Amino acid sequence: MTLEAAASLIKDGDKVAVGGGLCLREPIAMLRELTRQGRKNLHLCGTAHGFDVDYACGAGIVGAVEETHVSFEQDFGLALNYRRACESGQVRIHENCCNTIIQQFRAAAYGIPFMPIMSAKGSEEVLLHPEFKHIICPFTGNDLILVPALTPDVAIVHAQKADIHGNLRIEQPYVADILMIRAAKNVIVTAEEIIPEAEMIKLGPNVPYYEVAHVVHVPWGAHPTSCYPYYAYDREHISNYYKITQEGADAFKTKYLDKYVYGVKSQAEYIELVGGSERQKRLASWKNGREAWMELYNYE
Amino acid sequence: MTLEAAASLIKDGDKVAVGGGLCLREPIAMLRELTRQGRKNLHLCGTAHGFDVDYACGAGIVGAVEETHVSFEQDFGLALNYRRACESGQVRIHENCCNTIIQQFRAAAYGIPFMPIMSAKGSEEVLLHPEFKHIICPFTGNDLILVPALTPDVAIVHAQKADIHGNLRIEQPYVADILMIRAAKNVIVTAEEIIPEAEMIKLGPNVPYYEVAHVVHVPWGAHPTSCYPYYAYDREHISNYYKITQEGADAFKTKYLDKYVYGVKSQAEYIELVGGSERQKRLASWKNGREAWMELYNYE
Amino acid sequence: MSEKFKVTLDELFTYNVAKTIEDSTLVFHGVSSPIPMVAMYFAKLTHAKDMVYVGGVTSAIDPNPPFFPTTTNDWTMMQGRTAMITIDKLFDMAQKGELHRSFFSGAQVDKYGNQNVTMIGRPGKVKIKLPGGAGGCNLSGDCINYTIWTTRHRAPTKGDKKLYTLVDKCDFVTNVGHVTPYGTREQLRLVGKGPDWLVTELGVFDFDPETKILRLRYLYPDTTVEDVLNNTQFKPVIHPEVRVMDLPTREDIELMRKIDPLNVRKNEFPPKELERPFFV
Amino acid sequence: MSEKFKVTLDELFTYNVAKTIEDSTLVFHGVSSPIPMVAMYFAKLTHAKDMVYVGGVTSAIDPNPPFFPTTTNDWTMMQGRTAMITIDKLFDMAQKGELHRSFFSGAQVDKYGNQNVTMIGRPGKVKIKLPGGAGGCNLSGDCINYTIWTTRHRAPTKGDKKLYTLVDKCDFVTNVGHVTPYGTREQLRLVGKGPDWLVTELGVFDFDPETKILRLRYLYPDTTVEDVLNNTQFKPVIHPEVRVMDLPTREDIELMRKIDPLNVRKNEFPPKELERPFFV
Repeated sequence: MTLEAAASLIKDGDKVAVGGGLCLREPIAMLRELTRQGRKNLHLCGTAHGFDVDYACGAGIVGAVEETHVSFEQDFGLALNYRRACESGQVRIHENCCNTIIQQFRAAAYGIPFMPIMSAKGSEEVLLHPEFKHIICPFTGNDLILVPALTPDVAIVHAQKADIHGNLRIEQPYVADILMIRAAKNVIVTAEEIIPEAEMIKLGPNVPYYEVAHVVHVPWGAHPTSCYPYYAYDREHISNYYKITQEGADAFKTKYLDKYVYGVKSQAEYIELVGGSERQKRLASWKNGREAWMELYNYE
Repeated sequence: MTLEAAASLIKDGDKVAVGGGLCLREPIAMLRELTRQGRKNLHLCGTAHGFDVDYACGAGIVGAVEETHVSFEQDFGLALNYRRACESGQVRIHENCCNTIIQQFRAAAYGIPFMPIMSAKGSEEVLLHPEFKHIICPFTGNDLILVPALTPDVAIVHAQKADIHGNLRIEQPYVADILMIRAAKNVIVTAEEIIPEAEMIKLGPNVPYYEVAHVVHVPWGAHPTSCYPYYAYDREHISNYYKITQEGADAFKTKYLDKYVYGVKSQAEYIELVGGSERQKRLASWKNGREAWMELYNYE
Repeated sequence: MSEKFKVTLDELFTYNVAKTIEDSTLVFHGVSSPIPMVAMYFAKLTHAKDMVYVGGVTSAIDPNPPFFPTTTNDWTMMQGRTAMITIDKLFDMAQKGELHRSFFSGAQVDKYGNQNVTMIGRPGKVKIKLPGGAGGCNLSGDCINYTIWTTRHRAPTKGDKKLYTLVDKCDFVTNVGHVTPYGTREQLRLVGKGPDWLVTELGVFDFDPETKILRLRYLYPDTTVEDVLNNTQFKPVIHPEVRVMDLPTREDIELMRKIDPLNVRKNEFPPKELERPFFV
Repeated sequence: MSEKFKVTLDELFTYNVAKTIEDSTLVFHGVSSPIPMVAMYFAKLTHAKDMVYVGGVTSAIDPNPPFFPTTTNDWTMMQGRTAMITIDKLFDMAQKGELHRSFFSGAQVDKYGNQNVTMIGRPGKVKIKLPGGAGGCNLSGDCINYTIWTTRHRAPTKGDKKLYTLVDKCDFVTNVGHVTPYGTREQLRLVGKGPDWLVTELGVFDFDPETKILRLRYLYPDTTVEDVLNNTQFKPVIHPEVRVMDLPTREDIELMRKIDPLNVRKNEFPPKELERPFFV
């Protein structure tokens, strides 16, 4: 299946669980394709994220965000596209907390209507979730919050390895990906590598084929976030991206979207645009030892 | 730590989660040691079991059974020591169902008072569990059974490999062991092999050291159940055992307990008694291919 | 091939169980299940090649067992697998409505398909402690459909009474059929739709859509409606087109013998039943 | 060594955070946490060798990171580990009461230790959308104790008013301190006992056992009680024995610089603060 065809299965308004987290293994090629296809009003959900959600907010494809954190951490700071989208009201804020949303994914994965949690009491995050219920625990008498199953319409995940049947080998950290896959109605995977079934079986898939609806081969599908062992995160690209977001929404459109998204027709073109084989070699150089690895975080 | 010292940490009346299941990786050496120490009234819990529970009922160390199934499957049939203990009232019957008890272990492992389940409604197994509660689900209006956290006082597990810090490498099938370990207050592991920490780290432990209180090196600690890849299950020993149980409780004491439990002072002596290195070689012969493996199930 | 080929009851029986499995479904068997073990692998190799085959208690996905062992929790059942899952995940899948079929048996099966694997007698007055249902109590509620099998339909006479397996009412309901002591499946809002087939050594049943009572569909070449009625405590519905079952081919049987060289499928039968002669 | 050894604020600060970690405890840091990252590994290598070190968002157990990266979800944080767990399991451990310490910050921290990482403004009237608490809302309830840190205690003046980080009342409570808008921790029956330390660039606080209000315990060599009061919107309790903090040794600082060659710990500070001269 092509990336175009896979992306076309995601509909305006869908609740989309986004794999990876922060700087790691985010399905960015899929988000770019959704942008080119003009998708609108996606409801993103997941744990602690960064580039993906900020990008998608800047690209205008998002209507609601139910993540637990969106930033470039202390490396660059606040996620500016995300901020603008939240502050303008373009994006509805359903901020969640990591364990809460994990329990909501668990409930969906387990086929039960809710999970009870011990925390979140006292926090105002519950104000952003009128769907939560309280009960008095019939066993302990404690006040408990019941958080409902969160069933994404689709989970989009970038995996290191897949075979053509959909067996996946995702490397640690899994973040919430394996859980999201079990929770979602539909699972679309971009994979860095497609390997023969026999090799997959030898490695031992951690997601079995019948849980995955579609697999697309997309090398560098997580760039500019990392997809170890293939590539570290592209701090130079992200630094440039961040500077553009500092210039405002219009600059983001003309300097980033027009160039890196609308300006390319394929993943191969994108790879060339962001530096081609030279860049690929550089981001794989973390394997050459501590100094080389540090250098990738130290380019400025 | 010695097996004697480890077993002495388990108290009369303790709720004990027993690892492995049916014919596989059951902590039998630990149960023999508990017998020698005269432990009484243990409350065993777990999923589908066989030799272990039947043995422990015959040895008189059990007061209640909260397993989901106890038998020798179609190989030999009903577990006769277990039957006698249940039918005489010596053992209280808290029979459970696999998903129910898994959810109860999950609740304990997750630190929550209960889990909701969708099933068990309509079954009379709930009559054996007055501790279960019903609620009307505030999300769906469905009648749900809430099953409380089941927190074993101790989990006893036989692992393939451990290091001295308590990192474990348990091979598939895990049965409920990894979950029980997370649910229990205290975890005592007998290990087929103690390996150096560096080797364990290379393999990747699936239970980290801080979850395990005590590790004891007990080769053939699961015999006569299997502990692959070291040994298949000892069908000949179990066949002999089964014939003795058919003769009644007294025969079981004189012909089995006096010989294999009270009559040996150490695991080394036990191994000699059940056939020594010849037997060890035979039960390892499953590795020699299909014919050799079949032979182990076909000795009669 | 015009020569007659002799087959045994266990083979016809296992074939009947295999035929309850549809292609492209996700299927699991539990403990103490030699016949479902063989039937599932047989189905996967014949008419249900796209079945997701959860190889029993080890929860291996699509194994190719070198032979079937006398227990369900053995490394043989993990050989040649595609992937491993864990049992907790298997139960999640069932609870989520993703497990299409499983297989349950019972010392008693009642007219609505409830099964007793817990005790003859009642709590506090246990006459015979049975092994227990393992996952059956949950899975009989959760999996979309399931096949019941028993090799002990034929009711022996003890003194002046017959000891039925197919009883009007179970002493104790472990696994739930269509109408339970606490209501119908619909009233209970269970996830699954309940048992749809019962295979015995005397016949093959489905359920009457109206009454939800077991309905005789197929006979063996050597059994009659009367045999069935004589060995059943309740009065089953008789399908208007009840007939002898479709028989396997010689190739089917040769395949079955090849995949089950230890003949574990025969372990479930009283020896006398295995003497019944059949030819295909 | 009698010569004076120059150290910087980030080093004293990180040392203070490290000292809140007791030996033989299980400790985790979340996202956006350069200082806790360095402090935890420093503690593990010095006074807390038997600490179970959950290496941040990757959930590696006892890693030996070759250096600290500028993000918490990087393979550097998995190097040299003993084992891996998954984040859902980490949260289970917390909910079960097994996580002894974590570290949280906030754009606002109020007198009871509540923190705001969600928004300046209120739902529907968001002035500044902050990044969100990640696991903080849950973990601040569940983990036994936690350390709050902020490098922005010093309140800048904007027009005629001061912009406080240590506020009387948070605009929005994300992570829970001792007294929340919905009651005390005891009333809410939370699993954990709440924050026990706050480290800022002006001082180190614990909580007054009676009032549960932040209590100044230690000053930096260059700060005074007045500095603290001038930069705090509420009136903190002043410990009767408030004094200058214990300083690290030269060896401590050399170790810290060695394990953090990219100086990620400095990223959290306004550049001017890093010019404050300290000597040990």
